[in-house]
Amino acid sequence: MFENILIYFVIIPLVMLAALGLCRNIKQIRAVAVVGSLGLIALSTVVLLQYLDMRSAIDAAIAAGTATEQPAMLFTNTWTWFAPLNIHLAVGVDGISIAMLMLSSIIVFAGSFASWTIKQPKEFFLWLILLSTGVFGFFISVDLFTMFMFYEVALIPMYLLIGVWGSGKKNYSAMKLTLMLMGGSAFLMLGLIGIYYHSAPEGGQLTWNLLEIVDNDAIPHGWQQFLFPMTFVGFGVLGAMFPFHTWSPDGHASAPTAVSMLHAGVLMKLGGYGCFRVAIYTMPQAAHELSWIFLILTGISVVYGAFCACVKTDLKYINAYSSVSHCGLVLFAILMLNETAMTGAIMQMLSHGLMTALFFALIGMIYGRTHTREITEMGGMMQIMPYLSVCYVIAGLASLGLPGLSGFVAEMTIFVGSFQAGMADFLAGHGSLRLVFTLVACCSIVITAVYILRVVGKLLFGPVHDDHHRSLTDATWWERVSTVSLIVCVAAIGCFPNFFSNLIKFTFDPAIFSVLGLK
Amino acid sequence: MDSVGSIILFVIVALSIVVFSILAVTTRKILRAATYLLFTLFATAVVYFMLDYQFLGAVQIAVYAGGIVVLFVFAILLTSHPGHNSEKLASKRRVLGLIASLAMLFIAGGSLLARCGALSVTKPDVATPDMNQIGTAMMGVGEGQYLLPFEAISVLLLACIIGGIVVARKR
Amino acid sequence: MSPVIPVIILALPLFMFIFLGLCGSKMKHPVAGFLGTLGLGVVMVLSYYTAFTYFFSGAPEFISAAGERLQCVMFDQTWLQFTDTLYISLGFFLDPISAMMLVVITTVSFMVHLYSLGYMRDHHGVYEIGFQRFYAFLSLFTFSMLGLVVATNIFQMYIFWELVGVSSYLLIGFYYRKPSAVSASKKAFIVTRFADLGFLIGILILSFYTGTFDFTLLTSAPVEGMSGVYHVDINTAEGILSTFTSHPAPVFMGASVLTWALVLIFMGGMGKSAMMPLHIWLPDAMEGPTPVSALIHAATMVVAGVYLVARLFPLFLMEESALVIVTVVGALTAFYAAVVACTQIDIKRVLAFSTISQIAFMMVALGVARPEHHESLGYMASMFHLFTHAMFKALLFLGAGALIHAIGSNDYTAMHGLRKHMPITHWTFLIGCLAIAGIIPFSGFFSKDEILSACGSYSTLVYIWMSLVAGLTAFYMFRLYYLIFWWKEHEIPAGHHAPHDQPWTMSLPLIILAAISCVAGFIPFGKLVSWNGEPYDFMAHFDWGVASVSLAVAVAAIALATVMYRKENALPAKFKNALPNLWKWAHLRFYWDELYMFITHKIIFNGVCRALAWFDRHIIDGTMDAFAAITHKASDVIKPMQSGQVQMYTWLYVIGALLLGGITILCLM
Amino acid sequence: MDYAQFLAMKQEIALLVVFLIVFLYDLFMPERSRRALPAVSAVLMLIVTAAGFFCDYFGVSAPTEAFAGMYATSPVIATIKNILNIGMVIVLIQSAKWANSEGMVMRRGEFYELILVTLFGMYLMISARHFLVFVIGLECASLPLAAMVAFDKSRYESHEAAIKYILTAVFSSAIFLMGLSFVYGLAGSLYFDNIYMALMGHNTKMLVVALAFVIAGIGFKLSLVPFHLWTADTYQGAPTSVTAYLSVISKGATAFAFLTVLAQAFGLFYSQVWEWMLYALIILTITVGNLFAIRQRNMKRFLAFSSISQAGYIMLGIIAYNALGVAAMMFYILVYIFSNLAAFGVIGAIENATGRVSMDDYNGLYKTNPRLAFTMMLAMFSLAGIPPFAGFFSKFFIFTGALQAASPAMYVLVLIALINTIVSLYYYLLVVKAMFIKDDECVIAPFRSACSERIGMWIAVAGIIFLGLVSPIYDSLIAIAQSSELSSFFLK
Amino acid sequence: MEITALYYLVPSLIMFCCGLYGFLTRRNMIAMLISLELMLNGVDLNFVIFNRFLFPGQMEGMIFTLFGIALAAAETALAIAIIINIFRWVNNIDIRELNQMKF
Repeated sequence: MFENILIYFVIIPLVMLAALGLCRNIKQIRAVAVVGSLGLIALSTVVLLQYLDMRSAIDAAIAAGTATEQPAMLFTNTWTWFAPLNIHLAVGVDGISIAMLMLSSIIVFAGSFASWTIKQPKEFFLWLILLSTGVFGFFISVDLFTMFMFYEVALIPMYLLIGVWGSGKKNYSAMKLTLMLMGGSAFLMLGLIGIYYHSAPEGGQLTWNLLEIVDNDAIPHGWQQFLFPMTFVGFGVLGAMFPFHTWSPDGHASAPTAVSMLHAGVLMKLGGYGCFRVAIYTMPQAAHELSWIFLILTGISVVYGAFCACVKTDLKYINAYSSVSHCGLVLFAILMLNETAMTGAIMQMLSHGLMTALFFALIGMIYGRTHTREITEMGGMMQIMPYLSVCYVIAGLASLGLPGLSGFVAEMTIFVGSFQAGMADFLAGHGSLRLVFTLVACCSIVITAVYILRVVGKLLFGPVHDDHHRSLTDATWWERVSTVSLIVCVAAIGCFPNFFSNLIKFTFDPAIFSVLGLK
Repeated sequence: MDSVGSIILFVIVALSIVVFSILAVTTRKILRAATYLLFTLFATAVVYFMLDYQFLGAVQIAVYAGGIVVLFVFAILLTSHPGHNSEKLASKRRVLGLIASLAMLFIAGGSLLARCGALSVTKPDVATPDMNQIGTAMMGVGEGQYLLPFEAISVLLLACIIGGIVVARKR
Repeated sequence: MSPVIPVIILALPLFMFIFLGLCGSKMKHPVAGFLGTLGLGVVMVLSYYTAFTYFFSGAPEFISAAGERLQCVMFDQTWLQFTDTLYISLGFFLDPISAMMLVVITTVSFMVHLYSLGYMRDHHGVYEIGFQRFYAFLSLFTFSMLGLVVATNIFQMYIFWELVGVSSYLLIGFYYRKPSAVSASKKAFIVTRFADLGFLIGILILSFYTGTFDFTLLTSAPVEGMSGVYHVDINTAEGILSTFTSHPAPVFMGASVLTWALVLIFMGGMGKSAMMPLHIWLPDAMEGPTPVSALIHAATMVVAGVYLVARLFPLFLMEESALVIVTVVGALTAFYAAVVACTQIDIKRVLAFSTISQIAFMMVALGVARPEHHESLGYMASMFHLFTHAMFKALLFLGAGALIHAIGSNDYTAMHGLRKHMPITHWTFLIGCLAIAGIIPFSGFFSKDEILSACGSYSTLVYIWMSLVAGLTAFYMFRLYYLIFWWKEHEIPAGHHAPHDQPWTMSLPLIILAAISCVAGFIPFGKLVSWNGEPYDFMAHFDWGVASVSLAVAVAAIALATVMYRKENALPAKFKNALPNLWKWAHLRFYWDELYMFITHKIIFNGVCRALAWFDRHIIDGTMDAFAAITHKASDVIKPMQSGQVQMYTWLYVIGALLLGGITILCLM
Repeated sequence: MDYAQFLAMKQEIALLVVFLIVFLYDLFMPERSRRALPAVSAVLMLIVTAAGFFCDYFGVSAPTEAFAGMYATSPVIATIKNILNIGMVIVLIQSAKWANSEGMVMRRGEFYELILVTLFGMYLMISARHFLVFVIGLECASLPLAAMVAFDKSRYESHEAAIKYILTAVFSSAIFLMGLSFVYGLAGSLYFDNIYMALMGHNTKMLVVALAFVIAGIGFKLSLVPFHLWTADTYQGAPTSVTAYLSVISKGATAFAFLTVLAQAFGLFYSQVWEWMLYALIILTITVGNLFAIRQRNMKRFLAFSSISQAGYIMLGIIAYNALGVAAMMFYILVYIFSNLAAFGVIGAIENATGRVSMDDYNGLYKTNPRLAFTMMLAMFSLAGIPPFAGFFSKFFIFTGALQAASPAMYVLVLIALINTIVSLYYYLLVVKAMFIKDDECVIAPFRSACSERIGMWIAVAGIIFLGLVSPIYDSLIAIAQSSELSSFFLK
Repeated sequence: MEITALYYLVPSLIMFCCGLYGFLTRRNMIAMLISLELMLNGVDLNFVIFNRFLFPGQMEGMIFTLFGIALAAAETALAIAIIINIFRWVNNIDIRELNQMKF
């Protein structure tokens, strides 16, 4: 079991949990959190490097004629769990999962630093690490059952994290968030079990393994029509798809810093990743036929979230609505069923994960000092806490798509891909829905600029609004570590997008596209 | 073709069952209710006799009429206050009770009527089990023999005795 | 030529930005300023070397044997691959206009760097807060602008297009403590962002049909025998036209798809170049430090739109209607801006409107350029005017900066009669005014004259219209000049120094730019820059008729200005009272800002955003909450079931059992 | 006369032996050693349980019948009895403190005797293949419970609960017997197998009515809506140990017996009649149970409604009507026993220490009694079906079993059930919220719970954590279910 | 005229329904128990009738009735014990006043 490197993504958090149990003071807790998350970063880096090596080795083998094709996933391994139901603990990664794993480990790292001085640290980190166990487990799983299990493992600690360490109307928000997300997973569970029962042709061995399901390609058409919406909505709720996004503003607003970071940065990605990996991967025909419904919904999400963000005055609300908009773009792009757009979607997940985590980290730090998140009650922060303000500007610029930062490359990939898909549809006489919504989604770049600059202008620039704020201090070293690690990643994606794009793109299973006749 | 006598007897018994049942549940005086219950039970025993189940009829009289009703009477005397022995019924409850019991009558009776073909049989002229057979059945383990229930109910009765004592005991 | 120098040209400013951005605050002010200036100086030298090599070395990759100037891709690195054919690369594209722009950008930028060393400190020598940041941003801007002009593909251009937008945002908002600066910077960014939306969609359309972003594949053909070397080829553009027309849906809403694409791309240009109706941000952008206005909002960034159209000129030639739109937009903007400029009080605003007007001139010149009229004289004229305008407008702005620095106010009402106190500023400013007014032999005369003759050969109407605008230009510039430097000087309050000329760091750039404005007109521009690379002998086409008319118009306008504003008199007031509404409308810029405020605030913000936010909180979220409320309500409704009454329990029990049976029976029947 | 047939009833006999030992121990031992009665009974039950697991009950490896088909046992039946035994052990352990408390000493022995007899009744219900045995088992499992509910003599609620319970119980048994008499009238026999054969071809209204009454009668014990109304009052009033016992053991046993009756006596009418009856009942049960649970403040009452809706989920295993469903149901019952007993363990500990049972009393519990709060939280999460706790697995498997049928109606049913899990999550989280998030002036002071209570909770917590993750448990259940005699009914 | 099973079933059913009515309406708990006895008695009668008329060859119904009587006795005894207990507490056996626990 332990020879597979991926399993350590679960083991490390579990070891961290055990170590936390032994901790006696805050220093030890911090040490556990930092060492553990560093370990996760190291692990994901090792996996990345090995992955690239293996891919190129297989490429070479193909060239030499000793191999025929690239496997869809590497590091695959399965261990039987519930044999009668054919449930396995099946792991495997492709470029997308690796990207997500790296994202998660970085955000966990940054989140640990962002919650340096949290009260009740032991419990806090306990839940936080349990949450990340779920996240990592989700990304390495290729078995629908374990995937779903980890998915829910990741959801529930949110309740306590928000409820105990949150602020504002935390009880309401925590409950709403938990219930809505679990509501999504109710649909999801139905969809997944349905997939299981149609995963093999008549008489074949039913399976939960994604790769086998895709290989079998046995889900009858009628069932796809039913199961696709179930799974897509199920994951879509976590992806903040309109109209199931309302947990997001309240939830984020009430959550403590690190939780907002992890939730917006990683958990919401579970939604997008799941939509792609489960809904579309296994049921491409239905995805093709029914995508219009969800295209409309996600297309609305994109602009709707952005418009709503324009009028909010609470920093977290603004960012939460902005997340609705950006995550809407992820789902939107996935539904384009076009390689470029999907690549863009994954990049957008990375990008949004990082920058929104950065945003929430900064908001948390500002809130920790000023004890307000109302932009109307703040102003001129640039004079008071220049470091945080500059980081905020950088995050804002990333969010509004400044070239050189991650948002731009992701959005542009999405727009180019969606436009191609839309025009192809349009010219083939399949209606102009994709095209129209691509253009609508493009408009978000303007609206995003509006709300980002509005915040930056009101919060950071201008005269100091409240003289009490003048005595506040700038970032501490741990806050700097947290933000710098995120900024570096944002810039790395923005400056060297091709590396990430290739990493992601390489692993798309061409089978999907050939089914759809799209490639 | 039944004899007129048996028809008359049946009518009387049936009527008394019906009438005393109704009286038992409508009378205001609780002691009277117990009395009417006794009459009903007697009438039921008569039915058992009519159906040639003498043993059953005897048990009915002995256990039910003799045992249970006496128990009731004791309980009534234990729990009743002088002059407090009549009760008033809320009309709403009565309507609800009537609805439920009429619905029960309608549905259960209807479902029986739906099988009226099979049920329209006269009493077959076969011998009913005598005491000997009953005794064997109670002690046997074969098909149609009831040793297991017999033993089981003994456990149940034991438990009920224990339970009854514990509950009724003052401390 | 090795690609090392181009790489350094791009990398050095970027490095300076990162270096100054990260370490600047730890440095002393002068060190940061000096490092920035030094870096830019090196870039300037390298750019000069590159441009000089391009134009004059005669190397085969730069000029063909027939004397045709070629386009050379110095390097091209894939940056982001979308599909097999569609990819963004970052490269360095050398052709006549990009070489010319290299010179313009680095020159003006260097002047501004130098100038700012003096400008960004007060009279006591104390540096502005954020001085280092200022230099970092200047470097960022220079990097972005250079990247923009040397883009090998339209997406690279878009990338740097965004970057200059952000640099502009940061620099306009440099005085971030001032709410007006903050809102101006926001406005600038959002308006241009809106335009960029059009640009982006245009790119998407174009790239979908053509399958490429590369300029070389859109407008040029490779030169045989050399890799990375191309020449402008109208056949390529025609091929693209036929790609568009042969697609199943060549027409969309009455215009061809190519027109749509080009117009949308031009929309991006309109935003950056402040063409009507997207011009509103530029006047406000004057909230930035004056050197920034000189660099970004006069000389370089705002001409990016012109540059964009010029870059895609062969494609624009394919669609007459697109060029007509360019012409019309340019002509209207030119006139509008000129009229408004006549009424402004803030000297930077006057210059800003003048900039809009002059850029519109360039747009018109491109719009009227046709190969059949003087070998597309307009194209060359536009580029020429871009060049000369950059120099004299930078000069004017820097001069204005010197004035503002001396007086501490932007209003000419606070100035008056400064010619004695500030002779260097006065003379250089005068040269700038003469140049922009088009007085021979200053540079503006030549470039404007070429534009007018290009208009003339295209259409008489445009010619007359643009001549009128040229006259207005001369009028408002000299109005400004007289109001600043003549009139009766103000009393100097006790304890204050009289205004005086600035230190050499500020004066030297003025003098250099003035010198260039004097002589630039004599550069044989047609030999260097033309739409298809073939040298063009301007003098052979020189139309003395046009030249003399324009000169006469300019002189007349100057004379009128002299009469009205030479010294304080009643004429302006009379004029104003004669046409009160016109004056008021012009002064308030024809209420464009109010219109925008109405649309953005009243309609979009209040009407859409607030409505949506309300909808979200109350309808969508309300629905979700309603689920919870309904559940609670349902719980209340069924509460009586659990009444505590055994008889009711059993009643329900019986009814339940009977219903269970009854309904099943009914269903079975 | 072959009295050796009694030897087929190994589990029952083992239980009766335990009963006898307890009885005699209580009768003849001096008062001081009688304090050890809880421990004695728990150890004895533990031995019985262990024997069940490790000795396979001396060979119940194949279906066996006795008394001419009146009684049956088989691996699946033996397993479900074992599962009940486990729960019983925990209940016995947890009840020790209460049983030895001041007011209970007088009735301590009777408590253990009665509880063992009720378990015996449940055994009979499960093993019965004749309705007479079934009825006796049913009564045996309900009547002594009424006495147990009334055990808390010092509390008025206990008596009210008892009278409500016994009146409803007797009433429901009357209805049940009415239905049974109809069945008898149709089939002429009370043997399940004979009924199954005799009813072939019949599909009369009488049968439907009879089935409705039978379902109502058993539904009473399972607390299916609308036959559930006694549940909350009784749970609230009864002593906590009895409530725990009622909510898990009684329910689990009845659920399985229900399946046996439906499959073996009325299996022919699955798709025509009782599938739809159960369909309606499940929806009602889950929904109404949840709706009432939302508004409860008393923890025991709260868990009563929670257990009502849990019963609905258990019924999904019956309506699935396949081996997966049976396995899932057994697993569900097992997990449910552990989760609910963990919750009742905490409630009992707190009640014994402070006498407080309101959810508001739990505010801020985590600050003072973190371990209790944690145990409670695990129980709540497990009941709500949150991974990685066992409840998640049991829910998932029971849905998987239900959906094997693949009929649209089943998908709708499962969807409704799933949506209800959200509601249930809401109220389970309310408890978590009270303990972890809320704060109060009069927080329950820190206290140390009795050793027995701690052992009980530790066992329950271990079960919550490991039952799901350790797959062989479920694997073996499914193997047993697939090989069981019930499987032959599913195929028909 | 012949007296068929159906005729016999009529009084038994009415007895059952009367018991039901009484159980649902009487306030006195003992009266409720009396009604319950009526119901159980009706059921017993049913068994016997079915046995005698339809399946005369065997005696399952009769035996069932026999056991049923025993069960009824046990139930009644226990119920009365509890009722007496209640009476000791509240000095009253009105079922409607036993509603402290509700909702």
